[in-house]
Amino acid sequence: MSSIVSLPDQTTARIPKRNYITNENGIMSWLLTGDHKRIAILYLISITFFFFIGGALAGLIRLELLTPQSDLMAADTYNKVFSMHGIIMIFLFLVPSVPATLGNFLIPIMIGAKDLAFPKINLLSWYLYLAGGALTLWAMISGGVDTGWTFTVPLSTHYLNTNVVTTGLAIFIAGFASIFTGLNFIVTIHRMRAPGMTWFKLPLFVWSNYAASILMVLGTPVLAITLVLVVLERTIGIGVFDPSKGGDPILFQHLFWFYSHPAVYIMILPGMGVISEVISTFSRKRVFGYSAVAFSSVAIAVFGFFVWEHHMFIMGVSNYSTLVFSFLTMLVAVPSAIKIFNWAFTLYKGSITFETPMLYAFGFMGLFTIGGLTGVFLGSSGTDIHLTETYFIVAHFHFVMVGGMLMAFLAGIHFWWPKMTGRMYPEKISQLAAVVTFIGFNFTFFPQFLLGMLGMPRRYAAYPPEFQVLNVFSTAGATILGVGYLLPMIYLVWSLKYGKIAGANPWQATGLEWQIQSPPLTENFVEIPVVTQEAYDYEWLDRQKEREVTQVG
Amino acid sequence: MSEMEAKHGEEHHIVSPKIYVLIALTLLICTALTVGASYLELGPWNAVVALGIAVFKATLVVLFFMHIKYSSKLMKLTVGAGLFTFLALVCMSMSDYISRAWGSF
Amino acid sequence: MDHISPVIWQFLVKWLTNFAVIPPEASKVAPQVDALLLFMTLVSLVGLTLVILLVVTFSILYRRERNPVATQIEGSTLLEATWTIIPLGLFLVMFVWGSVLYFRIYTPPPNAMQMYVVGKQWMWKVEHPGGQHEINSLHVPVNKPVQLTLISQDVFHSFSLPAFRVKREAIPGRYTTVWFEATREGTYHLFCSQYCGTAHSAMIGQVVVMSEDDYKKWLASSTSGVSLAQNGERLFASLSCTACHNGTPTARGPNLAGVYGSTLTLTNGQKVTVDDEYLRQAILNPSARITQGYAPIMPTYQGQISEEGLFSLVEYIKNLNSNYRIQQTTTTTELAPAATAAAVGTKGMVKP
Amino acid sequence: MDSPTVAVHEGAHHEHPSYQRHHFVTMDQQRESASFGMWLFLLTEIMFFGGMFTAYLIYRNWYYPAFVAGSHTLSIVLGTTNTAVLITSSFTMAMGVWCAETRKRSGLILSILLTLVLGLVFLGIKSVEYHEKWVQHHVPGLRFDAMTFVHPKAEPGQPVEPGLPLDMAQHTEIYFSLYFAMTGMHALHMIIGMGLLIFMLIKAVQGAYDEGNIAFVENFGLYWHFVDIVWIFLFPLLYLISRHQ
Ligand code: HEA
Ligand code: HEA
Ligand code: HEC
Ligand code: CUA
Ligand SMILES: [Cu+2]
Repeated sequence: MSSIVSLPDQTTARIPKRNYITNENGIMSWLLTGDHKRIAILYLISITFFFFIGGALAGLIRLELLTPQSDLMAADTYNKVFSMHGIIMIFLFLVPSVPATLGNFLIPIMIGAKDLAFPKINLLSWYLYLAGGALTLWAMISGGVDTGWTFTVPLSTHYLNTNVVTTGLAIFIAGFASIFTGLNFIVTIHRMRAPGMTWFKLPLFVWSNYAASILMVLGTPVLAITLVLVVLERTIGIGVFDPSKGGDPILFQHLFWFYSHPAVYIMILPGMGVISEVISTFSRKRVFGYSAVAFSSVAIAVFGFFVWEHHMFIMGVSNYSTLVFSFLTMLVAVPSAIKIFNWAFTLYKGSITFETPMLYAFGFMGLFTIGGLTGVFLGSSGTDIHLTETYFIVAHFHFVMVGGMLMAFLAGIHFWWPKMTGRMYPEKISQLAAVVTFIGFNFTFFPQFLLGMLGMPRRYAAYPPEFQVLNVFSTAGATILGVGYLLPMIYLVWSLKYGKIAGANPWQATGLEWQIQSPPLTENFVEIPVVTQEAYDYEWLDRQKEREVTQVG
Repeated sequence: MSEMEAKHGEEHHIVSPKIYVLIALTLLICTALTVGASYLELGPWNAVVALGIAVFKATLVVLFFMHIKYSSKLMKLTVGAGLFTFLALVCMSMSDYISRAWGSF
Repeated sequence: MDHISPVIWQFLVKWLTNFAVIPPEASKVAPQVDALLLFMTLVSLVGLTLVILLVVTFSILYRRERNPVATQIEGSTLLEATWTIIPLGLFLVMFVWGSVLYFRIYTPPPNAMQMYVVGKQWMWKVEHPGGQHEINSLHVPVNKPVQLTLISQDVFHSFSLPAFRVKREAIPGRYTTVWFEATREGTYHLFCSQYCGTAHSAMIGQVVVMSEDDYKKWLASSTSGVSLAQNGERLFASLSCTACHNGTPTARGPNLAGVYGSTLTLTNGQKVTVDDEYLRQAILNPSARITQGYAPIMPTYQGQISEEGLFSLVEYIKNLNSNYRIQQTTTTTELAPAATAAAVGTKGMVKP
Repeated sequence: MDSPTVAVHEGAHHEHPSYQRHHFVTMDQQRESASFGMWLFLLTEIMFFGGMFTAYLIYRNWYYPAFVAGSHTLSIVLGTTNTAVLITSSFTMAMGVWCAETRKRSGLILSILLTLVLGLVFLGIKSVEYHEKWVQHHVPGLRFDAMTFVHPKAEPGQPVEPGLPLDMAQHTEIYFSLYFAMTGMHALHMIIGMGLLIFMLIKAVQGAYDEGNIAFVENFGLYWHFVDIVWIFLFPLLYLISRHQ
């Protein structure tokens, strides 16, 4: 198979002496850095840490579900395990995954800026994240929490004696990390674009992160105040959500999902940005329907605010508002379809190669389509009654979050690895990992659709024996999946030392980030670029290369 | 930056203290009005009047104290976006509460 | 097949013999839901196949070996419109179809049998109008619409009957309703599907669908002798509701006979239809909605009546079509000075 | 805190003030970024309070009499005074920004001082009100007694309020929960603001805002005005519910 990789001559190539990694030494230079690239690396390390904790908890879940009885652990332990799994995976892994690592690293470079608008706030965001993470771990170690990731009242406020308050505060703090990231991105994208970098020359990665940032800034505070009210309810009993004092527990659901539905788009949008970049690069073609893809990101962000009640269809909300929210859910599903088809048509008349990021991107397209379409099953209120609170939902959100976003994250990590570290990852084994992940994933989560259809409720430590076979499949798949995730961990670390030297633009991609050295300088650009080319302008790139050749020759 | 270029030369607007005094006085008068209005019997209109005055006061503060009147379109849009999302939260939640009493078909 | 380990072999056999993708269709609405599910699955399969076909075909046709140089294309408004409108159209069909089902499932027919369900950590308690109680099981006759009125005593629970394709959350502080009409005799799963704490996964039971006759027999064999309405009547007297609600023109409280299902005008001019939830609120939070022409003097019974007791009262008031018996009670005790208190005394304290 | 970088763009532009951060090309860009960032932060604040306003709206509709009775226990005099105090402090803050813009150091110091004092007055009055609630057993969760609304005590000089039925009286707890949550959050914002004011005062005395590096003053001004706006809504919503009855 041919490839587009063009590496410098390995015998003479050197990693540039001066870059953001070597610029300063010592642990303090990292811990007190204002450099968006270093903060991105800090974030990358921390979210990976939390991903593996969450993953180990997932392993425990799957092991327990191997048999119908709750034999590996008691029911309340199981409850703590899946609660922590959900909390860690969502708030400490997936929400910051692409934006805080890749977005942090790339957005300033992609728009031709030297840094994010507020470097100190960026660093503060990481510390807040760490504080939130540490508190979460503390809550887990000192007895755990068994609310589920949704903190449902009055269960969480009056009927549990676990660390709800600690966890609530942890998420509150981590939420502000996310707010500050989003705030920083919005200001940067509005105010710091290089001369000539108009909105419609921005890479789609920037568009989608911009859309996600809007959600972070406007959605997260509502979660924050909701958690504050839960904590007050639990500590002093203020009664706002307490039915025995006249409060309305459904109100909690409204407020919680007002954030948590947009949050699912916070989780997917940046991933969609990655896919745009990857598909364009490896088919050497500009993204089909650039503006449609860009606007669909914004449409998802805006409409994402109006559909939250689809998580509450059976909770005794008014039938008429169900009608409205179900309708809006259908509307919000359309922009995703637009994106999928535009990516598919980007391949048309391209010149396609199949490096690892591209494989992950293909995985994304297939799995996200399944996950998204099953979301429509849930959005249609009549079928939601049967499917809600079953493994169908579990399968739905793992397809979009793991099959979608995690795949996109891995695609992005591989794609920009040479830029971040200056070295290539090993291609063959990483392709293997991508395939293993894909297979393991389907094995793990496809059976869960069937389980859900059959009616197996979620959050069950024990289940009727007739569901066992499918659960065994799922657990078996999870083992494969675990291997698929461990592999990149190993070879990426390996490549830090032994990987081939990548050079500035191993993929011959068009983005501004590929026109500077890898790893980049601390100030990114020696001279602020003046942008004249469109995004994904491969002809411009070719001319550029020709010019270099003639100049050197 | 691209937007910056165009309005580079444009001086940062300094609002004169006279306007501040005027606004502050208006705000104080409005406060007196709203307290006064609350002693009148207006039925459901009491809430409307109180909120109307509050909105008016807030608008004054945003426009003048916070300089939005003299700021770029982007800033105006930002304020609008905040208001919009706030209203979305309130109205869409209320849509459930109000229609609950309607019963079913 | 000896080389396959016996455990795995057993498994496969078990799975293949029991393979199903959908639980039994045991209610009237189940086939309707399944039809929509099937439609959605087909549409999804078509959509998914389309996406996969596009990706795979293009990957083969335009791989680098075959097509070394890409042709740059801007986009196509026509195509954009196509894949905006077609999915939107399909999704809207699903929306309309789904909503019709939703309203069907959550709008009980007028002639439905009434059953009351209390959810508590971690069991379901079902009360039949005839006074039969059951825990973690639900007996229903076949081919008869059954309406459930649900409430939770503590946290959210969810009454889930996969074989009937219906589910409804039992929430604290408020009644919710759902109905179904079982069409096939048999025993099916009953789950609590909303996470409700430690023993959430143990809050399961079964729904037993029986023939008309069997059901009658079952009712007869498990009756406690006092129907829900009778219990309600006792409560009504012992809580001295009779003191105000006796239907006489001079009574301090409104006439409750036939009030269920009627439309009342409140003091603020609002009109409300009296349903189960209204009755419940009228007893617990009487001053929230005051009927026109009356003073807000009714005391609250918050904390004095259990959820089961409330169900009894509701059932009693629902079936109350004359005040004859109430007036009987009050007139026979007219002689005693503290009329109602005495009534309670003579009848013996009924535990709510 | 930023790692030192080579000033690559030296000479490309005209004179750069010393306080321009390396990653901004022009001073205008830096200033606009800062105020835009501040505005975005204020949006998050809107939504933060938005959650409570939603709760307020719903419960006010449900338990209107309880909300009326609850609001009647608040002192209009104190509330109005506080509103006036806060508006005035907003005015002095606006003047402070103006002084900073026109580089009048002593004016700035005076404005900050006045704002600080007015803020303190506000919090003082607020704590008097809180104390009164504590004494009257109107603090939800901690010290609450619904019976005070069933048999209200006659206030000197005021007509006796009719008592509420017990069930409605119990719901005044929700009113007070929201009262404390909202005014408490507001007061917390004030306290944070006072801390920043003191910080700014010290800086101003040191002359930090004399050379036009006033982004901090401007942005703090925005924050302070926002806190004022929140109160502009809290006052009628909490104090002035049907005072006429
Ligand atoms: C990344 C996260 C993510 C994403 C992107 C989505 C996307 C969507 N989700 Fe999902 N969802 C979750 C994460 C996510 N969800 C989580 C975590 C939960 C559970 C929370 C909990 O309870 O714990 C959940 C729950 C959930 C529910 C609540 C179920 C319930 O509790 O009863 C609903 C209901 O409407 C729903 C709907 C949707 C829809 C309509 C989309 C749409 O945006 C999907 C749009 C995409 C497509 C539609 C695919 C592309 C389409 C095509 C390629 C077209 C195909 C062609 C033809 C049709 C011709 N989701
Ligand atoms: C980003 C989000 C995310 C991610 C990545 C995952 C990843 C996985 N999740 Fe999870 N999941 C959630 C978000 C996520 N999940 C949420 C929000 C819930 C709902 C919680 C709630 O109900 O409150 C949930 C719930 C949930 C359930 C349902 C529990 C229940 O309702 O009872 C299950 C069951 O199978 C499950 C499984 C898995 C598996 C097998 C993976 C795998 O993809 C993980 C694979 C990764 C690894 C395995 C780690 C790498 C390997 C090692 C560290 C080596 C050690 C490995 C072993 C010991 C096996 N998850
Ligand atoms: C002190 C007198 C009094 C007692 C005791 C009393 N009620 Fe009432 N009840 C009233 C009055 C007055 C109303 C009408 C005003 C209102 O809606 O609150 C009323 C209204 C109702 C209503 C609403 C129907 C309607 O027409 O508005 C129901 C149902 C009801 N009561 C049931 C009960 C039950 C059950 C009990 C005993 C557990 C009871 N009441 C005890 C005085 C009383
Ligand atoms: Cu009850 Cu789960
Ligand atoms: Cu959602």
